[in-house]
Amino acid sequence: MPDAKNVERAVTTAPIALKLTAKDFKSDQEVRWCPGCGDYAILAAVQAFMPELGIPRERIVFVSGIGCSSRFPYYMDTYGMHSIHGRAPAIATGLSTTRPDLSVWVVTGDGDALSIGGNHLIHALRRNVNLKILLFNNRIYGLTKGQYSPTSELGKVTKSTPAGSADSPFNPISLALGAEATFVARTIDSDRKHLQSVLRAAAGHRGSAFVEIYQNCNIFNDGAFDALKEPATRDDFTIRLEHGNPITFGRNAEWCVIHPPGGFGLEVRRTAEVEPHEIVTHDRTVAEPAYAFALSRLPGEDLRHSPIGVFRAVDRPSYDDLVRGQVAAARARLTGSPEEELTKLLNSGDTWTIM
Amino acid sequence: MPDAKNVERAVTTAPIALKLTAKDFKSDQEVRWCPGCGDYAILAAVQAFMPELGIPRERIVFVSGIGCSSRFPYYMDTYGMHSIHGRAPAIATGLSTTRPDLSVWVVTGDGDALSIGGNHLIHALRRNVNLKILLFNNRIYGLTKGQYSPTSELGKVTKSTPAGSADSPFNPISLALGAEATFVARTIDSDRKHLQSVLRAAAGHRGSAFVEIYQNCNIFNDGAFDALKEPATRDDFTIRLEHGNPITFGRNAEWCVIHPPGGFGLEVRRTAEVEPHEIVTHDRTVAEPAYAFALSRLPGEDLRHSPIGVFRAVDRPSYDDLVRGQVAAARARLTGSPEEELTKLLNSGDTWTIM
Amino acid sequence: MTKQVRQLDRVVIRFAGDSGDGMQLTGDRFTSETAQLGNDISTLPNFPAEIRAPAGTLPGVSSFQVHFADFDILTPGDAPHVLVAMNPAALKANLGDLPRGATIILNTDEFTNRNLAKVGYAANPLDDGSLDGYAVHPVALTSMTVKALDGQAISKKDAERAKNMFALGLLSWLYSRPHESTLAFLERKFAARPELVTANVTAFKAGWAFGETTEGFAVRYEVKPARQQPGNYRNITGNTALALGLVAAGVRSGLPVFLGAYPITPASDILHELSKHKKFGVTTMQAEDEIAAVGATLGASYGGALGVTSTSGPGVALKGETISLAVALELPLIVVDVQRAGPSTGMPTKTEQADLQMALFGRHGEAPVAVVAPRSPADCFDAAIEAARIALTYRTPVLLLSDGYLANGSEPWLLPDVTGLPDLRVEFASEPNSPDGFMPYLRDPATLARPWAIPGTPGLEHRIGGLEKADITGDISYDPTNHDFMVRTRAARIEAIQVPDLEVEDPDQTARVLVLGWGSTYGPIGAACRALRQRGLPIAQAHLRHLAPMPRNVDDVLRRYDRVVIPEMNLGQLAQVIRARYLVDAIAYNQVRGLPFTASELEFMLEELVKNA
Amino acid sequence: MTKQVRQLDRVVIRFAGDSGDGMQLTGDRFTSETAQLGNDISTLPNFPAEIRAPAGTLPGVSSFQVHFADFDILTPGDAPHVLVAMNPAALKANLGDLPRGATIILNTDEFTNRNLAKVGYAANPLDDGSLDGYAVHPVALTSMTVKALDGQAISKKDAERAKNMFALGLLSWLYSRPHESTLAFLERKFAARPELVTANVTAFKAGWAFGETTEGFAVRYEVKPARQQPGNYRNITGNTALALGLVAAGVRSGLPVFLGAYPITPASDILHELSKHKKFGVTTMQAEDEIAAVGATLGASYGGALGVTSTSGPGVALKGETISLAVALELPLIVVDVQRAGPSTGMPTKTEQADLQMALFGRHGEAPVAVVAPRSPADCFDAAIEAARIALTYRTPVLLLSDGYLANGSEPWLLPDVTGLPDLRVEFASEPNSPDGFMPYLRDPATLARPWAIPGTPGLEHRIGGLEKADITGDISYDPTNHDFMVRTRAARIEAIQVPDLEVEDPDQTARVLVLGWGSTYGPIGAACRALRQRGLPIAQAHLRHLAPMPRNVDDVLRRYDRVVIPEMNLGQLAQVIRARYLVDAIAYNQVRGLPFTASELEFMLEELVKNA
Ligand SMILES: Cc1ncc(C[n+]2csc(CCOP(=O)(O)OP(=O)(O)O)c2C)c(N)n1
Ligand SMILES: Cc1ncc(C[n+]2csc(CCOP(=O)(O)OP(=O)(O)O)c2C)c(N)n1
Ligand code: SF4
Ligand code: SF4
Ligand SMILES: [Mg+2]
Ligand SMILES: [Mg+2]
Repeated sequence: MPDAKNVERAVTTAPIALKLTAKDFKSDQEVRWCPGCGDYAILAAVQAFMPELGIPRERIVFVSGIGCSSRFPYYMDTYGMHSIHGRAPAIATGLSTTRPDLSVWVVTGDGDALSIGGNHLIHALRRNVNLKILLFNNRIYGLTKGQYSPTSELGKVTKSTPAGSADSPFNPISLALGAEATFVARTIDSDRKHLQSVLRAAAGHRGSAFVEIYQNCNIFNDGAFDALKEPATRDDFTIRLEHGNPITFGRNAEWCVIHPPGGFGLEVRRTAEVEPHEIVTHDRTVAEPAYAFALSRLPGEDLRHSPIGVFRAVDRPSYDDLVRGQVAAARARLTGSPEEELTKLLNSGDTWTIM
Repeated sequence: MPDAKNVERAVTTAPIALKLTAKDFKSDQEVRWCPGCGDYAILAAVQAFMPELGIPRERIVFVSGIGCSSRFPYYMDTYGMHSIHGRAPAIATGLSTTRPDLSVWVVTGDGDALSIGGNHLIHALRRNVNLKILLFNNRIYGLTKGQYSPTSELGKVTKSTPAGSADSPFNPISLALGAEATFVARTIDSDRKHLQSVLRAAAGHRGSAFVEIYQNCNIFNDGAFDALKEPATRDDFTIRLEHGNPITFGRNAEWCVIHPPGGFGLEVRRTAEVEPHEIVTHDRTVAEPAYAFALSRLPGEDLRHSPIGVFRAVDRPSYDDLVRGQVAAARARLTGSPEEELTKLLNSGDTWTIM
Repeated sequence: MTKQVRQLDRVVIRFAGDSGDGMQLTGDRFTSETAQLGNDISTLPNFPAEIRAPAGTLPGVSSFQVHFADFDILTPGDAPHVLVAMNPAALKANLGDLPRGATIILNTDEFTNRNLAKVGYAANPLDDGSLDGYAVHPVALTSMTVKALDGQAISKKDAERAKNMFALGLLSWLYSRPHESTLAFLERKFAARPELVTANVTAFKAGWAFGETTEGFAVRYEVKPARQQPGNYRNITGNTALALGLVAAGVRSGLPVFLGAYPITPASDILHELSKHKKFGVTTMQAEDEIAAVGATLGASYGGALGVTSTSGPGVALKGETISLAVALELPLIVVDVQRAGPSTGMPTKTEQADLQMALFGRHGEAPVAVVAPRSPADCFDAAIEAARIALTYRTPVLLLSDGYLANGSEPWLLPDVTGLPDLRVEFASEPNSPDGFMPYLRDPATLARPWAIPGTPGLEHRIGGLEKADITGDISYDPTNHDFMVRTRAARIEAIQVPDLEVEDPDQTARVLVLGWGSTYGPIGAACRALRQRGLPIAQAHLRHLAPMPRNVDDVLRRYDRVVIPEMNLGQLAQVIRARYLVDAIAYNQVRGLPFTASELEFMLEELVKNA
Repeated sequence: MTKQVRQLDRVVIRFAGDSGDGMQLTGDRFTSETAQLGNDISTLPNFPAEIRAPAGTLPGVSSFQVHFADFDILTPGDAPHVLVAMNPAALKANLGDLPRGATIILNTDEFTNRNLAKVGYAANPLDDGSLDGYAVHPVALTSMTVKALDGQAISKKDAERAKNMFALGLLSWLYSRPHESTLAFLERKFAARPELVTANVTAFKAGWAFGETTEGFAVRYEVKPARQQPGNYRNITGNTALALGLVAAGVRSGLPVFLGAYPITPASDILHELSKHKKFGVTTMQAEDEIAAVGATLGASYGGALGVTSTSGPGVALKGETISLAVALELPLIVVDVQRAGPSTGMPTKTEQADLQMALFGRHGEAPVAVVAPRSPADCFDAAIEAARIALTYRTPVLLLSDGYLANGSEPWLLPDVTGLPDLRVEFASEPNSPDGFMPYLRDPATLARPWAIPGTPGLEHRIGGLEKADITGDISYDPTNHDFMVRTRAARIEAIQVPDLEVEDPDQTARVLVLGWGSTYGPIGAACRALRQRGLPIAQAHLRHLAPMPRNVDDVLRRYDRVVIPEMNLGQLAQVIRARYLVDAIAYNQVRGLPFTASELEFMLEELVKNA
């Protein structure tokens, strides 16, 4: 729709030689997370990644909901909207559908995206709208000071659940896959390089890219992801998915993932104990989401065997592309000026004339 | 919570010898669906099934949202609430949590459950609340006269999408599995025996039982499931899942489902071309949801290879049982009368006395 | 046989039958023929909530009322002069509305024992004398249609279904309607099945011929064209007019239109209609729910589209939180509420005006918005453009309050000259507006609107959100004085909207009683006032298009009259606002029946007031 | 050294520091010590929206104000007599509120160049004379604390953190507070880490000793106990009182309490508090959103529980559609709205009264509910019980409007005798109520309530829903007359609720001006009225607990006075209702600053009115 004359007048569409740096993406607002919050690392990683996009700042929009994580847009010197709790995917859908020239990013939290915003999230994924959705999962409600969230483990003792929570958590990756997501990935706040590699893949995906970022809330849920960060456990607990490579992990690749014949799903084995060809070679383009789904079920409650990286990245027409295609096709049939066509439209059907 | 004196006074809890028939479940309200609507068949099947529950009518509650399907409660001579669009799972959760003596059923449509009510549905499944959720999927909005729904096929031409819909549908079974559902099944309006077998399994499940019922809307989406009903295609298109049996189908079991080694997910093959041991034996109790998920991906857009029956039925503590357990444990610690305990509570903390 | 022709000045006909009998179509066609003739018209469809209630039952009755006259009329008529009843249910459901002496045309084929029993008729009303006092015409519509189609290559079912065209032919003859357009219409409608064209045309002609030949109809009527403003006309429903108004607003603003909507009766047709007009750059999105619909719309507005979300009361209730965000963001947003009878699901196919207070006050915090209401089906076009003007000029949410009666009712519409429609062009911000850079909350002093700086504009990168913002900079602010200022500024912004003065119709300037209304009550109030004036009783009428802000002269107008009465299809919602604002002891006259007021009941009520004033 | 002891009648102290400095705890403890002494107290916490804003910044400042007196007080005080400022940010953020002559106790250790620069102090206010005119006490709180803990087995960080206890010790000494309860509290709080008990106790004692020995503090103060009603007291915040009121309502009704809630500031603590009281049969559910929360609650009500949902404005905006369903279903439902500054996200930690109109009118259709508001923190207990009484007796949704000021503010609460609390028992329907069977909408003629027939009751199986229902039978009905009747009956049901008359405080009966208020403005209005009366200016005060229905005598009360003024923390929402209903030219006096009114500004405003009346 950017062809409306007015929009054009305000918006540059000519590509510009860009020489942007991370600093260009820092807004003048003081960052206000708790000292030590994982959000800082994510912010820094995103700001440093942005120049890679090669998109001028004015064509980038961050839309967020409400939560600590959702303060993110204020700190990015791009366009941004800090909207209301849970609704960012819906708002971003309207923006993305009408403005193909923009790069639209959603920043959300586990409560924002999966509790109040669950419906908008799954519908955005189903529609495959051109959005990059970054879900900062700290497995807790930060902003409202520490209630459990839909990703908190069963039995979690929080302010609202002094006797322990009674509901099993969502697995955000499984949920996204169940909702027909075309791009699904996971990364960690503390691993900037990995985080950026995932952002890169997400940015390159046409359609909805869903990225779960494990984020430490050092105030209300400190250490939630330590098992994936501590040297003692890190290597044995984290599975780094790499497209085209066999899935092995551990300091010396002593673990691997296989697809046991006759079994259901995927399993972790000692590399030494299986034939090399049995090891699953990671392919994020597998059409069948059952593969990525099986991957998503690998981790146990202690996070042991958590895959990170891109689980799935497949092509499917995006909602906004299709919708704009329909509009464009209809507009191509426009013969006169809009005013003339409008006159025709108003005068269509059974009309009569009074002299 | 049924121990509150007042509740007890009104409610019978003693088991009664029941001699109920389908007729006992017919209310005095005139049924008002379009002649030929699949809802009639479902209603009749449910009414005929109810006596099997062995539960007196007053302990059965049907809660629905809004839609043609959601008129269901009016026709059942049980307790019932025709609530608002999409919210039945939430309402039923509150009821089920406070009233373990009731058998609570949710009736919903594809729009009601998956469009406006998507969030409540996935959260009810995640929580595993004791609810039987019957989703009448006609892949269309009936009551509002024929707009597409989240289960309508891509490109669907309807009143709201004259150029064809631009969003890929949900697969309700996949979505439910992605949302951690413990019981997931599918059945068809026209197959009363099968429908009742699924209801039976659902009723026997402790926790949320999610049942998708393919339902024909002969006015706005006639024949949507004909491929599973017409003699010409029926047998080759429908996979009847039977716990403990190898998955074969076709008039002469000429088709089967295998789990190809090295492949991702499940595939359909000619029975004659595979070794019998390669054929997957259906096990609804597999802990790993990846199996049921893979099953859910078998059908193509033309419904070819649609499994019906119970995909998954596993045990997991239900939210309401856990919550009631917490309340009961706390009540057990109650030493005095409620009034005495309340006095203690009010007088706790730093108090002082003015003479 | 030449029949006598009698002149009438106005006629009200109600077509009633089973949902499957095609009464809406029949009524539509009759209306169209009538419009061609130049009569003034007003229509009122009435259909069941069920998609297809069981055939032959009372809840399954569907009807269509059309009022046409040789003068300018304002309502679809209080009581039908003619009832066409296709079955016993239709008779039973509608008889109560008929005045004695009215004409009843009955399809005798359907008056079987079984059908009579279905609706609780102990005896056949054709025989038991209960219809004495009406001019009853028993006609074997079904069997005559089937006979007329004998030999044609169609099924019995299709033949029987053509009976509505037989009835239409008969009525068209009876009221001397031109029938060319109907024949053309049938060609178009059944283009894919030529055998049905033939069948329906045959049935229509058979009905016409039946009227001409039978002795039962001795008199034929004529209603002369009304003296109407010259120009091109078409008959239009409120929902269609509203949708076209939005298309026009898109054209006149040069902005893409984005409609985010979730289907709901009686608003869905706005979504349906707009989804046909993609060539005007209109994008429609059926969202997952009403919250997503308004959210996506707000996102589109943020991006520079003319954002519209359409729904009915339950949907507006869900959108409140997001509308409140739009108030804070100060972005254009049109929220269309096609009101229906509430509370809760209420009576979805019935009309009501009970969402006014929700529109004005139904959000948390001080979250003022503009509120606009159309007064007639065709007026929905202008009201939509007016809503767009306010939203775009003042960067504010606007609630546009239509209702079920306007939505489905129709009237002739004098087609506007497109180039004469308001110019709605807006300027997006394109460069910094202060020496310190871009200030997203630095306002235009005339409109108090903030700049609309859409993403994509270089150099104006900024962040907005729902937290309280500092004046001018738009930065987050918890400063008490700033908050107080911003709350008052948002209220002032709405009050500052320029709206035309309230017009009063008080021909002799002698009235002491003023009837004040808003929305769809315009027709019946107007008709009642005319009737009173014709009887020499002076009365003044004023009708509010703008509920927020109110026109500046309302206070003056109210004080000119001894008594102010406000008829509403609610429990007095406008009356509450008027009383609070102007401390005028306005009388609330309320009916909440899911139906428009009838002119006669208003006339009766007003007469008392005028006489006692 | 014996210090001079001076008697004061009241003191207002504000503790201010960084969010990490433990100011809320310090204030709480000081309050508790003060309460023990029998002073009357009122407190006002004030914390940033951020969880932990960057240390040392203005947005990171957290404060706690306590007002205590030897007489009965109504507000936390307009301006502090004493400011304890733990860092430059705390000084800068609060100095504006101090009257000249006030005492300032500063933590000099934090007045480093870096910290000064952080908040934009060009020069050190300790040196530049800008604090002349205040009684400044520079104290090296951090380093003295660390020195006092020298040798203890704790980290430097923990030692530094104990500085708030040093400050508390100093202040406790200064105002002669009993400190046993604080020492006991520290034992409890740090039970798991005995080294911290020792450290904090040492710090507290060091602060006390510092006061006693240092020359800087020459005078020590005493505030005598207030003359209060005899009985047991505790200090309580509004949120805790409200939660306990709901527990009490559960006990007194014999019903299980179900709270469905989604966390939101400033309402979350109600969920937190109630989740601790499972032993009373209280079930709490953190739902996926506010709609699910009210939905689950309505489901629980349907099943026979006392259903409560608690939230703030944005949450109520989302619940409207379900509340409208509850209106149609006529089931008991309590909706607690702890109001905060809006619109949209607004200023979540700040108070406001701008949700009144939403509570009254914020739903589609005519959907009337009862509305109740507490007037002080402790009064939240009684208001919750009153809301339960209305909900249970009249089978209706009740909106209970608290606000952020009441929620977090505290005051001494005279503990009620449990057996004297209202008897809230209800009778569920247990058998058919008519010869034709069970009629779910056959009403009790006294209350207009319909029977509450909960699932599980044999023989009463029935269906309810959001479609319009026929009177008596509850069957779906589209009958126009029935709808009109039901709409009016639902309105009448609310109007029929028995509520106590509005009480007027007009000691000499000579006042000509009435101040009418509702909710948390009670304190400042009351304090202002008292001050005026003390100065011989007569004024009447009335405070509405029931906003819907209004007490029957409101009209009478209003007409007794020449002028009625309504101060509100909104733009005049109650004023609008009063003007519309009673046609009284009530003056709206409004401030929307996210803060309670100060008594002095109200006194000033009222003085003008009284003098000109
Ligand atoms: C409608 C509404 N309901 C509730 C809230 C309160 N609220 C704000 S953020 C939040 C949850 C935050 O959790 P999450 O999304 O996980 O973000 P985090 O703070 O952990 O980054 C809640 C409940 C709100 N702002 N609006
Ligand atoms: C809040 C709200 N939005 C929209 C509607 C209108 N509405 C009623 S039913 C329905 C969808 C029905 O579709 P589905 O759930 O598939 O049920 P079906 O009629 O097909 O059985 C809609 C959109 C409503 N009643 N309430
Ligand atoms: S509360 Fe947790 S998530 Fe929020 S800013 Fe602090 S550390 Fe980060
Ligand atoms: S519209 Fe479709 S779903 Fe609804 S009652 Fe008719 S046939 Fe059934
Ligand atoms: Mg979180
Ligand atoms: Mg459907």
